Amino acid sequence: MAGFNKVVTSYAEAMAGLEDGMTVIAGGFGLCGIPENLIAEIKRLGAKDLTVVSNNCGVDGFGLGILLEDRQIKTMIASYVGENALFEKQLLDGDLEVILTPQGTLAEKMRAAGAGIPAFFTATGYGTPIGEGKEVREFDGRPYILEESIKGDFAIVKAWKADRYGNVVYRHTARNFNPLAATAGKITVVEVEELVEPGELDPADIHTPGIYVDRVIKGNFEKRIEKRTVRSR
Amino acid sequence: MAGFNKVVTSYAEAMAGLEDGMTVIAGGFGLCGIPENLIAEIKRLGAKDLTVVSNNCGVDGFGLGILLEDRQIKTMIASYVGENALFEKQLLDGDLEVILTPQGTLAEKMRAAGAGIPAFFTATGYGTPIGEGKEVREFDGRPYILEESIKGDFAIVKAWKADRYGNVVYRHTARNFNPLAATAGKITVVEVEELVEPGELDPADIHTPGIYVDRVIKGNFEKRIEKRTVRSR
Amino acid sequence: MALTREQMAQRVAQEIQDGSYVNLGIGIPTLVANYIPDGIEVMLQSENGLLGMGRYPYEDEVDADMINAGKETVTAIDGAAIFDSAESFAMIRGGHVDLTVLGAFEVDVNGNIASWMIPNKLVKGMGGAMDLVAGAENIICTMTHASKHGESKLLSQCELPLTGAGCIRRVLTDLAFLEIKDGAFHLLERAPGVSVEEIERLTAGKLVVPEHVPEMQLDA
Amino acid sequence: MALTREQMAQRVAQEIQDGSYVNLGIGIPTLVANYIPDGIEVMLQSENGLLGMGRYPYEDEVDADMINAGKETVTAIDGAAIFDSAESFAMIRGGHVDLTVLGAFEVDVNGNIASWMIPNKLVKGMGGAMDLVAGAENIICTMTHASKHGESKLLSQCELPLTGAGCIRRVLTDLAFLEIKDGAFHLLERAPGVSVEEIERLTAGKLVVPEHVPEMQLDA
Repeated sequence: MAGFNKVVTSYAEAMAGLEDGMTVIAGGFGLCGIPENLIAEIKRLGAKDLTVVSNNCGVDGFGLGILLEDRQIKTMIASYVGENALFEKQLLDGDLEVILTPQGTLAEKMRAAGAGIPAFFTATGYGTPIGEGKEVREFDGRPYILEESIKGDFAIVKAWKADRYGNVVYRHTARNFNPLAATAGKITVVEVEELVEPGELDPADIHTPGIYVDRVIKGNFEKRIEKRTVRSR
Repeated sequence: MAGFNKVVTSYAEAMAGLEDGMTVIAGGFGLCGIPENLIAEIKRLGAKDLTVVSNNCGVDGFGLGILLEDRQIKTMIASYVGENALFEKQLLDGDLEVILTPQGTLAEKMRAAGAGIPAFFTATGYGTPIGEGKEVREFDGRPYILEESIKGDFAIVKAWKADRYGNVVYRHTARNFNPLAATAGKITVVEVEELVEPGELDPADIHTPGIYVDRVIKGNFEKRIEKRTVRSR
Repeated sequence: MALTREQMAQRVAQEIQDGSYVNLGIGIPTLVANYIPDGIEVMLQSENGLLGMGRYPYEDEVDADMINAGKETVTAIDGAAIFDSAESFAMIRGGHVDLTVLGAFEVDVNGNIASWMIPNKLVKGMGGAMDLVAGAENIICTMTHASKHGESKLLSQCELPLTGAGCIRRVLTDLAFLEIKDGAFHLLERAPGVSVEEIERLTAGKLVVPEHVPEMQLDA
Repeated sequence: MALTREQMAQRVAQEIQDGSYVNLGIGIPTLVANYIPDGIEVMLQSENGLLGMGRYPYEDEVDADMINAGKETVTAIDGAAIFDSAESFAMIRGGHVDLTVLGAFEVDVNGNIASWMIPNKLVKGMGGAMDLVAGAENIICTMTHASKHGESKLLSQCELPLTGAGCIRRVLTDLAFLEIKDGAFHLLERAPGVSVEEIERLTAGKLVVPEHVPEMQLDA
């Protein structure tokens, strides 16, 4: 490694080391803030039997949805899959294992993995199918269930700006799961809209410090909008 | 309540409701970023038998150290108390109960309290006196101990700027424990150097969103420096 | 007459208190934002990471990076804060949101709610709903009182997989406003023109009816 | 001759790899920053919430809000990040820091370390040390080999309350550089002019000595 220069210039380099059977954690919420080119590279590489961890699974033909087309995903860990017909079909046909996980629990599982916390208690899901088979314990008279962290072999992240040290900022609500995913990858790859020089980002407002980031690549993004709601003047 | 105006104009209002025996969580690291005027108000109010949760306990005559003078603190939960002679004396004399807690565990206990997580596993302290009497569990072959969250009746916080909604930013490393304390109080009081209008702080760079904050007060600060280290030109 | 979706939103909005943080679910709850009374300041939390959600954007303001939890393009008010999903659910799970309004398939007399799955038929996932019902002290559930076929959705015991156990206290349907306590639905108000008898007929769980059941007051 | 504190820092600095994130404890470890070899980029993590700690400030740069974990006034480099204590220890506990250098009262052949408390005598607290030793994969412990009275601090079993169990792999003393493995101290290097016999005499725990023990290479 040449000091802290984490910038790579090809998507092949960005995803180098991805193998069949790995776990990939992806940032994004719906189609907002998804690492669209890193996902496309996974499709190009053709890695199979992946476990993918992401709040959603994209839509038919875009985002993580494209990994369903060649059945690259074996197990999907997500909170919401409502916008994806191919997903629903593979699930109902039994071609895809799906572990539905409450959104807050999913976010916390990623954060916990990055923070060296192997498990935590939450009230979320107690008394529901999500709590079945999990340890229940009362604190202050209220029941909680034990949830374990999720670590990824890769984390794929979409951000706005990064410097070569891997310091990252996100834009608006495209932040969502991205900073959490970034902490949870053995190899964390961030694709950004803009590269800046170290010192250009205010130290107080770095959303993901470079210590979590292994590779940075500048990409071009379609940024598809899922539901264009407007008001007229 | 008049909408979201959380600004109060006197320290008496800021600390209204503090009672003997309560738990107070305080931000700050050493003397950096401590809510010095809120601490002074606690001294003025004379509340006794307090449990105080803070990384340090100030120094003799400044910061939380002044609450030792009239023995207002019954129990201190802290990670480091090395800079305080009166503290060490009260501890060795048995006048003060001290629960030493590893710094990272302390920070996480505050964060967990604010985040609805009653307990979490950490490797920190396993095999040491800190782990004694705590549940041990292995994850992936490594032992961890179970630590519970700490909630405060009050959280007292020092920040740089706030708007009337209670959105807060901190300055440099005066951030430290403050954002965590802010989430963990039943009543969270923030004293700031500057009040700004809503919209002046960039939404992407709010360090503590107003939802955690109950009262905001503008103060004047001494900001004492513990170890002035300089280099010469 | 049963309430329209807009009227349901209008009635829920009356429950919102000045200076409160509110999370509005997808569907009818989203409409509630349009009926917040004048003079009341409310901060809307959107669980994808936005506190202080504003109106929909004008055409030239639309930004793919600025959406709400329903994936709709939105704006932020002055004084908004944007954060990551872990922080967002720290707020929710930690009990910092004052009011949550969300839809359901079924609720029951013990405050259980089912809203995320119909076995072998519909699997969309729970999204943030399980965290919201576990974290909020104060939840209003909005739903139609019965299915199109006249089957009650207010039950003795939920039949579908639960979203949360024992967490719902208030239900607004198109026919009535009810409180859940002591193992029963307590009828608080009825929709204008809807009779107590109709509500009784369409409520499968135990219903407690006081002597006088006022009609809801809605603006024309 | 036993190493000076400065020489100890110098030797530790040789272990630092290009592009690594390093946390330096109070005392001798802090001095390590002065000896990082040219051409090597290191990012110093200070557990009070600073990644990219820089030099001490000039007099007119001193800022009460800009300190390190030793409570000293410092500066930040270009490309630094500042964050809260939970985030800081997420980095540490999560194993993202590449190297931790910290002092100790005692270490033993099983990699146990005691550094925070002497019962009935000294109670300063563990600060971040317990998290650091639990979180880092790679720790170098710096300490004097023995007390002023000649009592070894490299033991068969720590006698003081532990900071961490089984976590220390490398120890640099004023006399030697040692690796801990298989229940013994393995002598890697000796300080210039210090004999193997002296090290053996002052090491209470099991010591493995290879045939050839090189002297440390230090700049003059």
